[in-house]
Amino acid sequence: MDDLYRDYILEHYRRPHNFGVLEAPTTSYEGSNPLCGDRITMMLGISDGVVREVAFTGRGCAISQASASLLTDEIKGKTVAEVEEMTPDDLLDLIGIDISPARLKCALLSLDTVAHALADDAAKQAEAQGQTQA
Amino acid sequence: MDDLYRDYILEHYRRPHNFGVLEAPTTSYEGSNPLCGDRITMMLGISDGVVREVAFTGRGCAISQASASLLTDEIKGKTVAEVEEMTPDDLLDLIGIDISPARLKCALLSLDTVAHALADDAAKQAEAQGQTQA
Amino acid sequence: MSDLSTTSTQSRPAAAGPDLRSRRADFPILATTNRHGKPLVYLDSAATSLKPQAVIDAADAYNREYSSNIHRGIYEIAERATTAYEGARASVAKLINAPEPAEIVFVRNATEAINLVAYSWGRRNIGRGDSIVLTEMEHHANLVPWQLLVQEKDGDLEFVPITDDGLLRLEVFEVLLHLKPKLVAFTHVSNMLGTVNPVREMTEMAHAAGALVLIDGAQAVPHMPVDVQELGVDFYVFSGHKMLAPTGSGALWARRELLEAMPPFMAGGDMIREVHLRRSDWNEIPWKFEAGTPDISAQIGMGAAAEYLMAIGLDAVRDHEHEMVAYALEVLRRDVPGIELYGPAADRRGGVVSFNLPGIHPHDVAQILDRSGICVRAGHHCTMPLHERFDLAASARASFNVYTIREEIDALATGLREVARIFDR
Amino acid sequence: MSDLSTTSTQSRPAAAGPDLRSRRADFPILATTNRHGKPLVYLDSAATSLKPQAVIDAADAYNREYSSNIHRGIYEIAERATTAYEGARASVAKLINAPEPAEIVFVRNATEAINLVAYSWGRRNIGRGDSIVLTEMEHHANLVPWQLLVQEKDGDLEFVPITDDGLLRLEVFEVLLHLKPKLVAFTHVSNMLGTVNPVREMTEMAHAAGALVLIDGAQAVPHMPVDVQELGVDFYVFSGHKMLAPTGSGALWARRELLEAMPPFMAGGDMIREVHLRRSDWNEIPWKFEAGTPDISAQIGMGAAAEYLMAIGLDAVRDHEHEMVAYALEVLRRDVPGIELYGPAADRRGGVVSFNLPGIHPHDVAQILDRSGICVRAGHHCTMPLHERFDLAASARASFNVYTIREEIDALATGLREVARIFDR
Ligand SMILES: Cc1ncc(COP(=O)(O)O)c(C=O)c1O
Ligand SMILES: Cc1ncc(COP(=O)(O)O)c(C=O)c1O
Repeated sequence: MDDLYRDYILEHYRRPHNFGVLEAPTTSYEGSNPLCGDRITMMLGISDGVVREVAFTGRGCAISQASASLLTDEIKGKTVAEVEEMTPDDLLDLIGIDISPARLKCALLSLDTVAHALADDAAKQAEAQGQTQA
Repeated sequence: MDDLYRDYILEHYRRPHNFGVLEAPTTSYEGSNPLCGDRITMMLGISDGVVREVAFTGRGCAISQASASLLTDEIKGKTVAEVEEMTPDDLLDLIGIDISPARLKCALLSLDTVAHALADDAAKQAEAQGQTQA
Repeated sequence: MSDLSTTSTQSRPAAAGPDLRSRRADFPILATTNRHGKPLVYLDSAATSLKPQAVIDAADAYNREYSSNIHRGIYEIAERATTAYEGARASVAKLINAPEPAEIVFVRNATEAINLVAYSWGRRNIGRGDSIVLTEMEHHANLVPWQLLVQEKDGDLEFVPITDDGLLRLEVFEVLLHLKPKLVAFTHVSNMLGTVNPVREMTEMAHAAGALVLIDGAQAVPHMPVDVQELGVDFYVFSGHKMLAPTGSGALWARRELLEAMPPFMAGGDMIREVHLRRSDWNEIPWKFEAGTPDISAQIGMGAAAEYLMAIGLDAVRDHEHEMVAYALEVLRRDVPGIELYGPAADRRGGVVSFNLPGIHPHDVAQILDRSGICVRAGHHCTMPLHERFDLAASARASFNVYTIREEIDALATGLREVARIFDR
Repeated sequence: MSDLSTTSTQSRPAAAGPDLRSRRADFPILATTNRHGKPLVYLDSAATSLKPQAVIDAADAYNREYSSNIHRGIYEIAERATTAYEGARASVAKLINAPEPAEIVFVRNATEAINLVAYSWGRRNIGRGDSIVLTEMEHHANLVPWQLLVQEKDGDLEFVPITDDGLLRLEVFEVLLHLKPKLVAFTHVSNMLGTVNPVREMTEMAHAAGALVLIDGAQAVPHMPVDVQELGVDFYVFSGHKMLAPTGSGALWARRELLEAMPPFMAGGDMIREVHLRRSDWNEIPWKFEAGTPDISAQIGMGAAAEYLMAIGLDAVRDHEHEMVAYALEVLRRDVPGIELYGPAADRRGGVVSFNLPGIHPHDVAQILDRSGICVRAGHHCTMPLHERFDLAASARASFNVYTIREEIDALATGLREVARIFDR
């Protein structure tokens, strides 16, 4: 039995944490991996530079779903800056199993989607600030 | 010593028979083999359906020039119908050496050029006849 | 291994006979094992086939004994290379009963063949408002080149829809033909559903409507007798690497008149007759379409593969794969609870079975099967619109070839039960 | 064999040392003999190179051990194939010091690479009246695609002429740049004259005039250090089969921004991100340009060839070939009465020597040399306009590679004297 389908991964897949929708997210993003049909929507509630709330929906393989479950647990309560600093390796450590190259995209889709959501948020704020200053 | 450069082939190459120009050919054609730069102009003097005179000019490898020399000897005095019936194999027999596939085009350029010259002539006559009838 | 032989129902395939056993010995890769010491159970032949020793040797001999460029060399090894390369063309022509080898253009793969036709024939013959009829089950290779073409030329694409069983709806095809399409292009065998399409019948319909017909034979040529003259089509394309030949080999067949009328696709050495600084003219077919140094070793391998298949006999190949497909459909349906199988019944399909286990992503299915050395494909198999049609994000696919045996299908069924067990824990 | 070693003048090359001897043992074909029992004297490396065991083994291992399709397979051998294929890309990138492997697009050969740029970049960027500057010494591969492009787009071609020594006339190039060409495309090393062109200097001139620069590196990459960053060019193309790799392999390098802005060339599987029935979008570079199943085994072989060359060291390769060329020019001029040699002096050329014997067609020269196992090319070497420039119908060409030794050049000189003797009888 190899590492990939450990019980806790399957557990996260079957009953993912933070699965659902936020009523009024500050930012949200739908990431997808067209080659495998994986799709994840990440919703974040940010205030004072801290990720207060996080939820996701989507469909995909056990790896992508478990990864999203673990990642959302991890970032809740962190500052935006801390989340932005997370690397793929950090996420892989969190998942704690060996991911083969062919599955890397599945494993990293959640982080990639969070990064996009944060970038959107940053862009929105920069624009808002620009307008205030103008 | 293999067959290709027998003395008589080289002899035909060095002193080709029928090399030169006809003053008033009934038909002539310039054939070429762009891949090797071989070029042959065949000039025929035809009357009463017989090839009375033949000459050629051109440049090219020993095979193509010797082939033209041998072929022009062969067709002089033959009827047009007889010449038209000549096949590549007939010419190869005439040359009498083994030609490798890569050199076939060299060996057959002369016959090909004669065939074109005869076809041109036939077309001219058909046209002339058409005009007479009209 | 086969715990099924005693319970087998109406179709009771014979165990792999001595012929098949010795045939498997022709494929060196079948003697390998994976990182867990499990023997290879290769069920991904629709993606690319394994290569028999005869093919490997043919390509190897070129590299070891007569590596040289073709067509222009006046020395022994170059003449040998030219003879071998043109001999391969003759073998490939024979495989599909092309009227003459000169109608076979060697290309990298089926994809290049279709692009060649789209660029060369298509850009000259498709104009504003002209339509091309495809089907909903096309591989991206027989879809995206036509999208680019009609975008450039302001033409239209129309699609023959399919039934839930994965069969083309010919009554809709009939209606689409009223649009007087210039071209009808479709796959001989679907690489996802396995459907064998009625090429001859559809070609007659298309011709009656004035359209030319291009067939994507990537999944047909290695698996059944293909006779382009009997089918009556205009263009037929296929890949070498799916028919036991090396990667880098493939062929376009088209009728001489078409090829002669088509302008060149790629330009360069060998495809020309005369070149001047500002204009050139072209070589005869097929060389007009083979610019530059071709993949000599791979095409020689493709010739050897064609000979290998013809030596088995394409009817025998077809029968064997039909037996495998019928067996797989039976075993999987019976032994893997809840499995969803796509595509038509065994007698209308080639050696392809796509499926899903409910609630389990095919990536996970493939990954778990891999532990046991079982190779299946998971994804959209380059047929995204077809997956959309069935509202599937992806599917898993097992596909067969001359070397496939029942024990491998048994192993797949066992493996799938294990997948379900892991996910049910 | 070398009856010349005692009479050698200023450049006295050392006999083939132990390194070179053992290197020759890497090439199995060098142990073969022809129909007359003569050992192979292969002097046609500019047409295609011989293949070392390491390259043959790399391609073979794929066929024997992990034959499978890449990029989409979630099983052991498919992952191994993907890793090997992408690893080959990294090796090829390193060979020419490309900033990143993603800028290397794998193609069949240099010809396809140039056609790719002509179709994709060219059709988008060349319009009516735009000009492209080429040279009189281009191989047909770097001429005919541009003819087709300017015919379609109503653009113009201009040509840098050459001196009688076979050098580009840079003062005319300077003038042509006043036309503000969109592209300057020329060969790094001429495959007929051997001329090594001043790529860096000409690129600076072209860039100053606002043109992009494409270099045909088919005769450069296997023979000398090539650093695309140092050269400063925009596109660089080369063929695998001329650099010890299998036929079917080749590469286009271009700067990321260019590749990203370019539309796809061929369309199909793997080059897409999402496909719908009527529209699609594209994968990232380099895969956007690699439609369909690539020539996996050949490209893996190309990676092995790049590693093989880097292990020798490209400076050492260049030195060796320079020595061979200098030796050949010296020996042929001295020992073959009346020989006409084309091209510049040894210090401005790559491993190519073209020549004619007065009054003897090069076909006859090649054919007679073949008896002695000596392979040279005869014809126009896909450079018809260059032959017209020198008013030649054809020429014979000897060309070298890492395995060439002085004894082979001696054999050529002896063979040429024999040719003259036969024709003089
Ligand atoms: C300078 C040059 N460019 C391009 C080519 C074309 O190479 P390929 O036939 O591999 O595409 C060649 C080889 O003949 C060459 O010498
Ligand atoms: C039906 C069909 N057409 C075309 C292709 C494309 O083949 P290739 O990648 O060899 O060009 C495939 C293979 O994936 C296929 O299954």
